[in-house]
Amino acid sequence: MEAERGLVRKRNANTHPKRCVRPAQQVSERIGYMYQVKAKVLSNEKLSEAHYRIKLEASQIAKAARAGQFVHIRCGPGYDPLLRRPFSIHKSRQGRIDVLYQVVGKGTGLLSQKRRGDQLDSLGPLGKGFEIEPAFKKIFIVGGGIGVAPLYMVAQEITRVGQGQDVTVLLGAKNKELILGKDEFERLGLEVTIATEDGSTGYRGLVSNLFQEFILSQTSLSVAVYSCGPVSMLRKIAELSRHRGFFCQVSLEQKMGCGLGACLGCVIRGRSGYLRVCKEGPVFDAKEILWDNLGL
Amino acid sequence: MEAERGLVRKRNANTHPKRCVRPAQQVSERIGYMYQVKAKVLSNEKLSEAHYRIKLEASQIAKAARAGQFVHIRCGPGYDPLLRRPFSIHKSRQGRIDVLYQVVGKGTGLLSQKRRGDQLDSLGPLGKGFEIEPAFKKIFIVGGGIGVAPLYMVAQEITRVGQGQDVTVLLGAKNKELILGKDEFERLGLEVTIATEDGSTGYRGLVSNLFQEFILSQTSLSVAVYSCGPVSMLRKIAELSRHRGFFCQVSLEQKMGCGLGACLGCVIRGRSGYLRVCKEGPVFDAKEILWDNLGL
Amino acid sequence: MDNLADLSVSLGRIHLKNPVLVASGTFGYGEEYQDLVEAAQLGGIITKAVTLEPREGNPPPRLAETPAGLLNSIGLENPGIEVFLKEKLPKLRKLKTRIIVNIAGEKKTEYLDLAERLGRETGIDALEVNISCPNVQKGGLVFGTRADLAFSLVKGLRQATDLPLIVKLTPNVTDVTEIAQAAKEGGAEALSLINTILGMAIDVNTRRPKIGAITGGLSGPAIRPVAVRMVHQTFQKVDLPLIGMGGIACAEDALEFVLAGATAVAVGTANLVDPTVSLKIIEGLRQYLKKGGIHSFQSLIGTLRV
Amino acid sequence: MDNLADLSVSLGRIHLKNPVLVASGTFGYGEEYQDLVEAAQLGGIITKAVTLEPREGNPPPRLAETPAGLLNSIGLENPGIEVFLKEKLPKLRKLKTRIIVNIAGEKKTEYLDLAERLGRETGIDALEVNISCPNVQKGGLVFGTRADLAFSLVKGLRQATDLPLIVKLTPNVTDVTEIAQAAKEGGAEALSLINTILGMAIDVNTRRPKIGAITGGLSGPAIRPVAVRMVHQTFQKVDLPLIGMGGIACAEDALEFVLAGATAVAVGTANLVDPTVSLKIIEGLRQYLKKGGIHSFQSLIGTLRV
Ligand SMILES: Cc1cc2nc3c(=O)[nH]c(=O)nc-3n(C[C@H](O)[C@H](O)[C@H](O)COP(=O)(O)OP(=O)(O)OC[C@H]3O[C@@H](n4cnc5c(N)ncnc54)[C@H](O)[C@@H]3O)c2cc1C
Ligand SMILES: Cc1cc2nc3c(=O)[nH]c(=O)nc-3n(C[C@H](O)[C@H](O)[C@H](O)COP(=O)(O)OP(=O)(O)OC[C@H]3O[C@@H](n4cnc5c(N)ncnc54)[C@H](O)[C@@H]3O)c2cc1C
Ligand SMILES: Cc1cc2nc3c(=O)[nH]c(=O)nc-3n(C[C@H](O)[C@H](O)[C@H](O)COP(=O)(O)O)c2cc1C
Ligand SMILES: Cc1cc2nc3c(=O)[nH]c(=O)nc-3n(C[C@H](O)[C@H](O)[C@H](O)COP(=O)(O)O)c2cc1C
Ligand code: FES
Ligand code: FES
Repeated sequence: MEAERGLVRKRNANTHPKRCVRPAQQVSERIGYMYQVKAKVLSNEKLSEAHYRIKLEASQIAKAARAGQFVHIRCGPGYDPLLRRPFSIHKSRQGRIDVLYQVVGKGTGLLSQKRRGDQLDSLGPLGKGFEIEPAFKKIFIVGGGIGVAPLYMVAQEITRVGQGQDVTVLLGAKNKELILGKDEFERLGLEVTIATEDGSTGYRGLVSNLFQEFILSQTSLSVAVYSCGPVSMLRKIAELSRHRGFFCQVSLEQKMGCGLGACLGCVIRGRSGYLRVCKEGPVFDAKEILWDNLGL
Repeated sequence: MEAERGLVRKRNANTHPKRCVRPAQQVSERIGYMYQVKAKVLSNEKLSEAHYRIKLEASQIAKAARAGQFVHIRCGPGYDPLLRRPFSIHKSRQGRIDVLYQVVGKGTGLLSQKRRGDQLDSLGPLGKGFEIEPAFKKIFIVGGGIGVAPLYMVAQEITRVGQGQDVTVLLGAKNKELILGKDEFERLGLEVTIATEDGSTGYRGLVSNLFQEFILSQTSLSVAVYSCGPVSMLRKIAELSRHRGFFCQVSLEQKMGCGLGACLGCVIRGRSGYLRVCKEGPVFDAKEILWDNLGL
Repeated sequence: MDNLADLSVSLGRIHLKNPVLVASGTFGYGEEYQDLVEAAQLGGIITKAVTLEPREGNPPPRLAETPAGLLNSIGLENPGIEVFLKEKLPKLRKLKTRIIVNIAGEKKTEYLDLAERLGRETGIDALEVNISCPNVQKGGLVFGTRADLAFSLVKGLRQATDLPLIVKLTPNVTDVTEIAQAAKEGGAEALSLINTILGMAIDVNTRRPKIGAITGGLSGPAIRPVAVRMVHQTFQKVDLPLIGMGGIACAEDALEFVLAGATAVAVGTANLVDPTVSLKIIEGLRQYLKKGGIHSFQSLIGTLRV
Repeated sequence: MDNLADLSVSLGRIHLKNPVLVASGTFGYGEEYQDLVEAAQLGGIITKAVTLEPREGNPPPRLAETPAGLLNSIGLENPGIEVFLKEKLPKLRKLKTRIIVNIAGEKKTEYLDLAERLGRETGIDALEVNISCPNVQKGGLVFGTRADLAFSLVKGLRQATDLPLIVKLTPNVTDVTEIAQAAKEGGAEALSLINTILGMAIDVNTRRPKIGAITGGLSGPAIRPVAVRMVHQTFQKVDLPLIGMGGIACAEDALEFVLAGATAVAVGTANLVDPTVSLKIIEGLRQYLKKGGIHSFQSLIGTLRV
């Protein structure tokens, strides 16, 4: 792994010290600091028909990453596809990050062909992550499909900082084969309930409906909901949460350019105006979002 | 390997017979017939710092290929690079073809990353090859650098149809490490003389100068010269040959579009007007070429 | 042909069995691709430009690749109308598809002459009038960049021949709809858009242009967004059937043009990348109709939801 | 900086330590990239457009990728001149690089107002007058497509401020040199070309435009050949220093513009792809000079061999 910033510095080694180069310890302290690195692929594993897990060596990003943040990865060498692709950081530990991804087009197709030892130009960690508040008594983690990706770190953080809150993990997918990450949550000691659209395992139906059933019996007012998945699902979760007065955070997607707040390309509609998914998000308070007219 | 023509036929299997679909035996008889196939990569071996040999399963192309013809290969999946890349057919036998190539840019860079089992959309055999005339008493085969690629099949053809002509193979390169294909000619029972620019092996200097020395002592008037390499080299070979009245054929390059004569993009200047490298060439009678103003 | 989906369309008087044509200059006169593409499967062939006199074309190099694009400067190389009529047309006539002959010239009289002579022949379904080629030194392009000249040229042609006239527009203008409207008023039966965008590339090592003629025409996927936009604009303002082209390389690309308002499409540069791409696009359109439960292709035209 | 090669250039009164700028709208107001790019290493920063009133910009989606290109329709979202002066400019002033403020408006008076107010501030090296943004419903673009309007706007601005005026031209015209000449006559000190090319992309499944505002501006490597051609044409006809932009993503790309006649270059879309690309381009230019034994960058300008 070779940091761009290091590179840039080296080229100018014979000149006066550069402001953009900061000593390592300062860096790790700085919240919201981002890095551009050539991350080495450690493995790239096929998990299902459409899903992969790629492990990347990227120590600075791994160290700085917070639950809900993302990395912006250049998937190919040429100009087609041109832009980077954003992916939630699924896990980060000991100098490496994991990304869970679904192959849907050119960029993710190229990514799926990467092999151990390849290098990926990666920018991160980017964006505003989930606010993990240990104060809540009851926590729901609700993931739909590939939307489970950023939620593992939420669970991890809660089990780390929390005081034994009641945590419920609900995961949904089309069918049994497409359920992702169940084991990982369980290894954190959390109980996971599954919903599949075809009923091949667990609850038959949408995970948002499963969530609705779960909260029927919920009496506590101190409830936080962390969710990621398709917009239709998030919208439902957001509505149910608003109704019940839950604190609800959702991770949203939009076509992305720079990923760092400069191009104003990735906005969605919020109550206070347009919000940049890469900067004000990707995690938003569900109440801030104008669900009727998101602009996706 | 899956032939495009086969594909197209299948789609229309339920309709009247198509003119473009001909029974196999007719096909193999037809001179100049070309195929578009998904050629399977059998191996892709690095030969030197810059050179590779790729072996492709492409039975129809292999069967139809003549010395000096080329294949037009799509090196990447996207639109950057956009066009196919032309490569001489180095060898063809038993349903497969070999290509020798040098990595110089995007297309060849992508090609060098292909691995066994990958498929390459390949069009060929294309172009007009060398005219191998068994009537000549003395034959020179002169290759510079990667220009050796199309010459092996010339040697093969001569040893097959010839009546024990005297064949001299001259190969040039920058240095010893970059000499390609020597063994292959020797396995045909031919003697190979090497020229290197740095003198690291064989004659020190350009292969065109080596050729000049060889023909000094040449008394026969029945001489054919087959050559491929950098333009400056070919020009020299062509001039020397013209001077001595040798029959001289050279394989030329030009930026290529369709590869099959339709776009008129690949012309060079010939005495009789513009000549399409993909159709009238890539092998030309050296006398036909306007060397002063090729348009490369 | 699959009976489920009706791919046929009408471009004014020209009826096509399917909406996929091959664009001028990228498919020769139909011979070169015969090993791989059966012409009868295509909606039609638009020939390489024909001029009155033979033209040897521009000095090489004539091609330069750019990101997702191709610069070309063929310079209308062609054997001239005499040879075209004697050697090319008889072969074209035998192909069971529509034959659209692309004509180009430097002066108005050349266009009129060409139209008259081609009008006397059988086996030609329409003329595509290239008023937009950026690769000839004089003439040509200027007709395509000025509405008044375009109008008078097309009007003259309308009188010179009964053949359907398709006017091919250049994108190198401030407002393509203005030229489109002028062509319509002159008597065009359909419009082709777009021709190539004037471009240039430089070899920074030799410091010379990568194209012998210095500038060339940019085509290929790179220009598709510009072409789709121009089809959309023209569809909204000018009531003529449109042939959309510019960077089409798959069925989805073709559909972008159709939704934007094109009645038919032409595949150009993509033929050089994949000679059988036009057949794949026809098949892809068929699949799209099938998947969407759409019975007639014609019903898709201009159905962009804005 | 490496002392061997002198990369400095002069754009009229504006002296740059090196010829690499970052293009308007792709580098914010300089803050966003600060973790990765030290502004002091750049030739200068051209800010995101500033308008008189705050603008919320166009409805999303605002971006769509196309082959080697990007369609955008940000719609000049910006906080307006008040906030710019209060919050953005103080930070920009501290960066040790040239600051060029891009201004845009719908009416002439808006441009004049902006110029006057910015002219009273310190720390601004020049104004880049965006008469070419295709993403605003009214105004804006029209100045860039008509020579008479461009002339009168620039002339007015010339009287409103002493700041050097760089006029940014649109490629969406028949003859860019005509507008260039008008801008010069109005008093422009340099020209930027090109802005984005108007384009469009359609999602064939939803049948809706991929951009919320229907059309957007095409940028990125796809448009480079068009941009290089326009710089070449303008360099030959109009005697003003040029800032070349459009698809620059590496040093070779930048050099194409310089050989074609650009004094400086601006990197736009490539910043989104690789935030440190501008620094790599500066380094690449240095290498090119070194390799070629060229001592001054300035001596390269317009040295295309035709
Ligand atoms: C903050 C963020 C985090 C994400 N995290 C993950 C993740 O952890 N795992 C994962 O698999 N995916 C994630 N995505 C979605 C992922 O970025 C897209 O699937 C990917 O960019 C598609 O690229 P492609 O080239 O394969 O598809 P394309 O060929 O570009 O398009 C294929 C389809 O994907 C959609 N798409 C393309 N780009 C984006 C984009 N930037 N955002 C949303 N949709 C897009 C297109 O509309 C189209 O329908 C995330 C997106 C965002 C914005
Ligand atoms: C008939 C023919 C047969 C050939 N046979 C062989 C062969 O057997 N082995 C081999 O290694 N090479 C061969 N070449 C050359 C080979 O086609 C080019 O090296 C290749 O196309 C470069 O592609 P690229 O994308 O790697 O380079 P690019 O990135 O496109 O360009 C890199 C350099 O290569 C040059 N180049 C690009 N395309 C061509 C082209 N079509 N023809 C000539 N030069 C080009 C460019 O000018 C540039 O200097 C042949 C060329 C022709 C025309
Ligand atoms: C090599 C080449 C030759 C062309 N020759 C002609 C021509 O003779 N007449 C013409 O009207 N257009 C000609 N064109 C333009 C194409 O017909 C088409 O309008 C343009 O290339 C855009 O479509 P594309 O992007 O699919 O190629 C030519 C294009 C190319 C690439
Ligand atoms: C996201 C985005 C926003 C832009 N915003 C502006 C702007 O506010 N003002 C302006 O003059 N140009 C704007 N541009 C145009 C660029 O400055 C540049 O002229 C154009 O993109 C071509 O260069 P490129 O291909 O390197 O991006 C914008 C371009 C992009 C991609
Ligand atoms: S992607 Fe550029 S601002 Fe969000
Ligand atoms: S490459 Fe098209 S004619 Fe030769």
